[in-house]
Amino acid sequence: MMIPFGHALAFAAALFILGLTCVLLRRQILMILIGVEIMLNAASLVFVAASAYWRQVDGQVFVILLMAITAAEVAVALAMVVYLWRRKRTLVADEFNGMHG
Amino acid sequence: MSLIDLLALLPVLILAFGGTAILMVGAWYREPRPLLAGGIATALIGAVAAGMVPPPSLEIAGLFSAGGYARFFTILWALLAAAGLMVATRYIMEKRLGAGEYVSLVLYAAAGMALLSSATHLLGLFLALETFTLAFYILIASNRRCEMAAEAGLKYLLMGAVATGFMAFGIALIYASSGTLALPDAALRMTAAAGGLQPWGLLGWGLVLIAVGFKISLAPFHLWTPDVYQGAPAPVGGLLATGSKGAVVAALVGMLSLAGPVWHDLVDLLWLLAAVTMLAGALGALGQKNLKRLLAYSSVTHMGTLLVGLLCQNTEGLAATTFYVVVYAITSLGAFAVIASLADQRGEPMAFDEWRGLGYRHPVRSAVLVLILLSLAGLPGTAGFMAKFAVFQAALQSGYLGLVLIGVFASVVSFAFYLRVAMLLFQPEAPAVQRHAGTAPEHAVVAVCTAAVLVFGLFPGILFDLIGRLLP
Amino acid sequence: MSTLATLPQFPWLSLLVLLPLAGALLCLLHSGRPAECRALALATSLAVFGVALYLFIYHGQGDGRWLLYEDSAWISRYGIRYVLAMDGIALLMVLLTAFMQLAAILLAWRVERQVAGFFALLLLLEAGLMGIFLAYDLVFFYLFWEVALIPMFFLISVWGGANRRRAALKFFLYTLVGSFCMLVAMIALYQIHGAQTGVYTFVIGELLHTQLTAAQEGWLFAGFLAAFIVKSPLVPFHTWLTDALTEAPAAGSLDLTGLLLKTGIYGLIRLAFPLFPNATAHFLPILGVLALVGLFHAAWSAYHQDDIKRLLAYSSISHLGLVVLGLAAWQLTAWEGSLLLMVTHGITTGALFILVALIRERTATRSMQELGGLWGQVPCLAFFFLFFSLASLGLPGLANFAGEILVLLGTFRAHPVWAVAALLGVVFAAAYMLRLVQGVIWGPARSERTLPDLTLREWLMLLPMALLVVWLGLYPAPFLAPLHGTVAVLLAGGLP
Amino acid sequence: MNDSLLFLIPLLPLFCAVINLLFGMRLPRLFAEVMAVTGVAGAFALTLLFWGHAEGDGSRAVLFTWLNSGTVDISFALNFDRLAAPMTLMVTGVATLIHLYAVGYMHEDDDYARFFALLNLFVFAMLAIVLADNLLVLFLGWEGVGLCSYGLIGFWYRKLENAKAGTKAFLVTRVGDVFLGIALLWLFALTGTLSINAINAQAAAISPGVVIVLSLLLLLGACGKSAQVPLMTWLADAMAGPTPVSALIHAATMVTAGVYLLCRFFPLVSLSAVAMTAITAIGAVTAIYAATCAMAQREIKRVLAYSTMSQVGYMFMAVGAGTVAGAMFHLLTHAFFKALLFMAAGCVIHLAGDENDIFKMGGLARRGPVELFWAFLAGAVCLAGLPLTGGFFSKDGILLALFTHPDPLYRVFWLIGVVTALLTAFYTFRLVYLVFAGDYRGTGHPHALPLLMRWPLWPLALLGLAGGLFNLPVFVGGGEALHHWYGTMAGREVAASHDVEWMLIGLAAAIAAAGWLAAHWRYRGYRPPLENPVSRFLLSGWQADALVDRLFVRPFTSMARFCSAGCDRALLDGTLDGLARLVSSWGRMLVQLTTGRLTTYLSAFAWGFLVLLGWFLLKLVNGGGH
Amino acid sequence: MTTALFYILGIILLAATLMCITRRNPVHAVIYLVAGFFALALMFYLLGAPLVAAWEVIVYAGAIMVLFLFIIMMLGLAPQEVPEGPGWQRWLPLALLSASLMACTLLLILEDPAAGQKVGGFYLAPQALGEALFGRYAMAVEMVSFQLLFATIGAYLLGRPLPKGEDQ
Repeated sequence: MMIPFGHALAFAAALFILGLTCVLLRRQILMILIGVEIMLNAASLVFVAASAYWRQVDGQVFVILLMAITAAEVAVALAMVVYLWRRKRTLVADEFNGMHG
Repeated sequence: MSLIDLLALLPVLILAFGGTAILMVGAWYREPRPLLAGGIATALIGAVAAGMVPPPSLEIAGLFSAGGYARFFTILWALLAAAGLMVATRYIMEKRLGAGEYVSLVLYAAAGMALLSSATHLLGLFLALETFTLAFYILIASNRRCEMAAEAGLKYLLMGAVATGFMAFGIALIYASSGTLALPDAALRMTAAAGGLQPWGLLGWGLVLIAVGFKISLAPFHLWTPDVYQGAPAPVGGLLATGSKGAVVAALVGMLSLAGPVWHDLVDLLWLLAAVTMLAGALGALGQKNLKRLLAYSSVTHMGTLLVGLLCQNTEGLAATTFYVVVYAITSLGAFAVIASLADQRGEPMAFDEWRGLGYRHPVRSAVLVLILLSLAGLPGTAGFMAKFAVFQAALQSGYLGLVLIGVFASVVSFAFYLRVAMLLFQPEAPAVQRHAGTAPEHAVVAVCTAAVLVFGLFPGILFDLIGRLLP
Repeated sequence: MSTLATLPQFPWLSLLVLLPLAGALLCLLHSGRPAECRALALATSLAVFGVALYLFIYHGQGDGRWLLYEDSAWISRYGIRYVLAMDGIALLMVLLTAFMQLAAILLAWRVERQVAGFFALLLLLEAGLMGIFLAYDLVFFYLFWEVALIPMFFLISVWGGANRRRAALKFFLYTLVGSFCMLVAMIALYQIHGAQTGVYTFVIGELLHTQLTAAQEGWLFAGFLAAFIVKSPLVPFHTWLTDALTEAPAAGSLDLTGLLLKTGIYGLIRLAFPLFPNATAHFLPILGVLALVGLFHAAWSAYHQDDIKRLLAYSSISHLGLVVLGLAAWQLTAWEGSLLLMVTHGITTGALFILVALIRERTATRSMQELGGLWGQVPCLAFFFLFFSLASLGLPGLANFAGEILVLLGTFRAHPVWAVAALLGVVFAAAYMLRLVQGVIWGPARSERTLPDLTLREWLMLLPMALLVVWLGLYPAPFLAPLHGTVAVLLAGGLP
Repeated sequence: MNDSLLFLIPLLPLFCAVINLLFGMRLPRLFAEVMAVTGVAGAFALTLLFWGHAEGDGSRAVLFTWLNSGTVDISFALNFDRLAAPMTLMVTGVATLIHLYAVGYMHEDDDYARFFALLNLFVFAMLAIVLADNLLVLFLGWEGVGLCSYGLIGFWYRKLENAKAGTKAFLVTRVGDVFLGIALLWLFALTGTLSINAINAQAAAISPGVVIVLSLLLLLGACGKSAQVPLMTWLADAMAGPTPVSALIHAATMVTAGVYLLCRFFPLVSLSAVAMTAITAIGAVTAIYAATCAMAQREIKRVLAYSTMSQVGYMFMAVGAGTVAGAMFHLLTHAFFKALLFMAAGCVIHLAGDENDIFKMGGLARRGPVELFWAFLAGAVCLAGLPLTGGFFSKDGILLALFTHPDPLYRVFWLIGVVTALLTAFYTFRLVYLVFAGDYRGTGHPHALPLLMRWPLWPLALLGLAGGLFNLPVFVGGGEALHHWYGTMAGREVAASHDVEWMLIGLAAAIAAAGWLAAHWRYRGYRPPLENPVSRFLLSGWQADALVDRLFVRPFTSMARFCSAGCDRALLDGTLDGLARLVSSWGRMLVQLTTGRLTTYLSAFAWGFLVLLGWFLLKLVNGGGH
Repeated sequence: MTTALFYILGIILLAATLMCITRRNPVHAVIYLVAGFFALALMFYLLGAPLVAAWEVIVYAGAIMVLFLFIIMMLGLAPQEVPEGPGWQRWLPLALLSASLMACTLLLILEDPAAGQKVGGFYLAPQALGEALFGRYAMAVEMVSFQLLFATIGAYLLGRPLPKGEDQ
């Protein structure tokens, strides 16, 4: 397989934008988190493509570690989701607006 | 990972393993005092280790530096962690939080901050950043009895997650354009136009900047700051305001010193960010009626000013920024320590109404708070002034007159809101209710911060000389 | 300077700054015991006054060089040095500060609330003022310049009148804007000088010889001017003062009008003029016109006031207009007159503010509508009020006249029209001062109840001032003597 | 004898004033009274003692340096010369009598210490003017008399009108002082000295145009103190003060300061014909103006006040006509008889039960001690210029000088002088008739007249009537003693043929008689005052107060309102408040972004990213990727 | 052939993601995303990263997304009743963003010679990756392990049930 590097980046950029769209448009905390996952995967795609482009191992290493970190973060995030659900019985992000100004 | 690396990493290892050990002990032994004492001791030992044990190499595993600069910040954050724990003692005991978990998280965050300040590799940077951010996610929301804490935790977490997304994508782009994650190379290869992918790399730097901007709350990524400061308990807020921001700035300073020319392309963007940030913070604080929110906005202004120092691509600027970070960290911690020391069953005093006339009940701490606020504002004779002076000096030297003028305007506005609080404290009409008398550790932290504010204000040479020798 | 600097000498100047500072700290340490605080503050200010007097008597004569000079390293990274220097002008201001501070502390005797804080702030203010008058390094100067604001801010905002918070903030922010302009200009000058000579320093004496282009000089001068004009205050930058003076507690008003305002003019003399001679030359005509406008504007405004404190505030502005006019004339006699007038104005207006405070204590009002007939009720107080009012309106033989006539004589030589216009202002001064006197001490008594006349403490405040007013009016030579050399050197475009 | 002892003359009253001021109320009343009289009488005695010092070029005494700065070197210095000596003698002498009178007058007033202190201080200030060696010392006295008149006019301060009258006097005279001040500054700039003699010596070197302006400035300064047109409005109101004050300040001494000033600077002033004409014109206008006003006044002291203005006008005319001796002669005689008149008027008011209105008096010759009537009459005939009185000779000398002046314009002034003399005689006798003739029309109860209020009248009456002897013209057998005493300072030699002199003297006598007859015809029997527009106009002093009010006071107050309320409050404070509001409204707008809703915060990320991309695009398009 | 496959997979990825972010039912969204991640894993494989591809399936699709699913099920989240009616204010930045990012990408691809360089033909054996991970990057792995430890603690602290009587 041989594809221009730019095309891989274009896919990644599109994916990133989709993830960002999800973050911005959705109001439910879980969906916002899913949007973040999409963004992270876009980053992974760039890393892997660049790794291939530069013929290096570093990019792939970064992806592996990124996955692990994401896992850790998701664990905490989901625990937080459960905690919030218990408190307020809602996961709509904008409902948590006790402080402002 | 060789033995040399481990030795060089010793202070961080002490913090991380000490934290883990206290976590383990805490699982069986729930008495908070010894755990806290252990935590404080660990942090202090870490600081001592960083100061006393010379690193066998200047580099750790290609990811982090173990040079003087890194060590300096390691000491600073370790001390900060110790101070944070001292301030948190009463809070933990009164709220019956798990001391083991809390202590270990703080130590773990300190380790992360120390690593971040010494990162020389984008992977190290990313990991260290994630490390202490994760700890803060938990710490902020750790008081599960508090509605606001939960909200603050959620806001910080979601924003943080999105920032992580930006960060990862940005680093990926940098990597794509330069083919390396090691910092000097990553920056250098871009200017050398290796492969001509420079623009992607620039975009990557921009994205990293957004993520960093979130962490140190640059406008317009600062919106979470007041909410989180308000919601988070003061001991955590203190760490968040000082360590988490300071470490990121320290990392930026490190990166900048390693990655000189690439920032050249980002100058106008940084200029804009700095200007907007200074203004947004100062103006936002004007209408506040809550001290913690006010401190949040003030931190925004300060970060903008810091950015001005960073913009100056010379050692003057770097030294000024470093000085500023240290001073800001100390001062800010002092402010939060005062707030924490006044907390009682009714919670922390936050709304202005609760502060009105407090100077008549607690004159010493009120006076200290006034001093700290004035230092934040930049009154000559306090450390805050020397910091601002250094930054403005560097900025003028680099020709950023516009930024300096904006900074001056922001400073004037800042004086307005700091002084309003200062006045409030000594208004005679409605004497405030008695608050908590504070404990010895809290007083100690407040005293040390006050002393530092004065000493660094009157004799800044001590710190400047140190920084001058440490700068990479 | 070189010989003086090398000689080991007792650090008198540091003592002047540090004594009040130490007094302030001691006051804070005795915060629970008001009586001790009062005694401490009085003792401190007496000691400072003693030192100042000693310096006046034993070090007061000079040929325009520094009378005393202290220099040691401070922040070497930025070339900031700990330099305290005293010439004739500084000596006079130091003496005035020490003297007025005594009166202020006596005046503050009756403060009930947070006594320790009040006295500590007063002493801190004194330290700041001493620093302003003595510091000879730009950053060091700036330090005191700002530090002096803080105690005044708190004096107003905590112990002041009904609108105190607003007035305090206005006072602080207004002057702050000016100060920041000065700070930026200072740093710029530092860098220009450093780039030229390779010597990065903030010591004023070294910066005198910086080569500046016309544009640079203009901008930097403007920066310094911003600070000093606001502080002076020249019209139209004066509205902070009327509010601040009106709202400040008695001792605060005394210090504000007697001392703090002088710092602006002192700054002009000490920093702005010597550092930027060419820009100064261009600016002097504008300064003169501004001063005249201020003189008249303030005199008119004063005539319209009902609150006697506000009236006095305007009268201060008007008088300072004359002081600035003398400076703008750039003439030896006029300068010495201006400097003398600064001192005499400090004493006379200060005394009037004291009297207003005493009247307020007794009658609980400051409105001319509600006052009157005090001569019949408190004759001694009323006499002093009349006396200082007359001094203030420039009656020959009393203090202000000596300064005013020197200013006018000097100014007439350089700018006859200015002097003539300023003379007209003298009538205006009589108009508002006499209106004040008429409203306060003449006329029928407004209340039946008997008011207490002056107490011993109040006599102690007023009598020395009155004697000094007569002395300065009839024989100002001892106070002019230290000025001759210094002013001549300054006018020649240099500093020792 | 040491010249420095001359300082005792002014310092003695000053010392007594200070003592009275500080301790007067704590010591016995007698002490204060003795102190006050001693101060002035002592000065009088000293003047006599030092008389010899005035001969020749006079004596100069320096006490100590007052101001020294650069070229300025001004000392407290006295100059006791031939111009100053008689004036000093007159001031101290008349003042002594007035002080004695005042002791009697004030014997029921409790605030005597302040009164005597001010009185003494006043004498001191007047002496400072008279004896001043330099302009600054003169200025000290100049302002000093202003201050003392302020304090004395408003002495009964509980009535606000009195205090206001004092303020008015101070302010209006201060306007004159400004002109004097300008002259002072200018003279110093021109000559480098303030010494009066030195200035006079250098006067010829000053360019003529400048001399004119300087002389006019001095004239205006003199107008202020001497209550000449246009700065005359304060004098009539100044009668609010106690009568001894009126006698001292507004008859004998203070108002003459202006004349004295012009005489002092005669060598300078006389260099300019224009200035001399202006002085004469001012004097003439004032003389006739005040005389007309005096005809319609109803209060006894106001009549006298206007007559003072009128007589001082004569003195100005004399200076203008070039005869210093003539001016000083009239000054002296006028001082005697006017002090007499005021003091007698004080007695009259006492007798009338504190009634000022002459239309509510009448018949006082029989009501009171008869010598009072004679004393008053003595003053009146002097004022009216009946032949052989002091006033007659001095006034005649002035008219002669005017008549003989080479400039034809002076004939007009002479005519005015003659007409004024007629009016003077008329209103003087109007006063006499209304006060003393007929039946008592008032309701007040007479106060007893203490002895001290009565006998000081006699020396003055004597001096007034015989005052002519001081300077009796040659053609009636006199020696022109005063003229010779002044020597070179006497001004122009008035030369006229004896025929002209006799003609003028006859005219003067006829005019005085005519005035008397007119008054006799009109006021022999009591008639109520006229109520017509003309008399109202004259009563109000030609509406001068209203004019000043409209021209100066109202613009001043409205300017004050504009500056304070309009400029400071509305414009400057308004701008500042507006700025503050603007900034805080920006703050509010920014804070509104912090909605507390996560979606807002997240979209801030998006906006930031957008800016980044925009910047990036710009860079791409501009730099082609680099 | 594989080149075409790459583009097909890419389009599947984008389509699946688009479906994911527009689903109102979170369960559906997660399922779509899992599908997308499978496609992504294959793309990784094509780019010569077999181990990463495997991890993508195992960790991302297999663990993380399942965790999401688990939470959704556990909390019994119904499809959102409130229709997500984003106003134009929320669309505007997005539209602008997408447009400008795409513009950037296009510009780069068209203008930048480096972006036109081919990638592919690179294969990184899992062994090499493993050696890098536990060799040069051992320290990073350790850090991540700490991260996971503390994440566990955090999850425990936050996730355990609220104390009695304090859950509202």
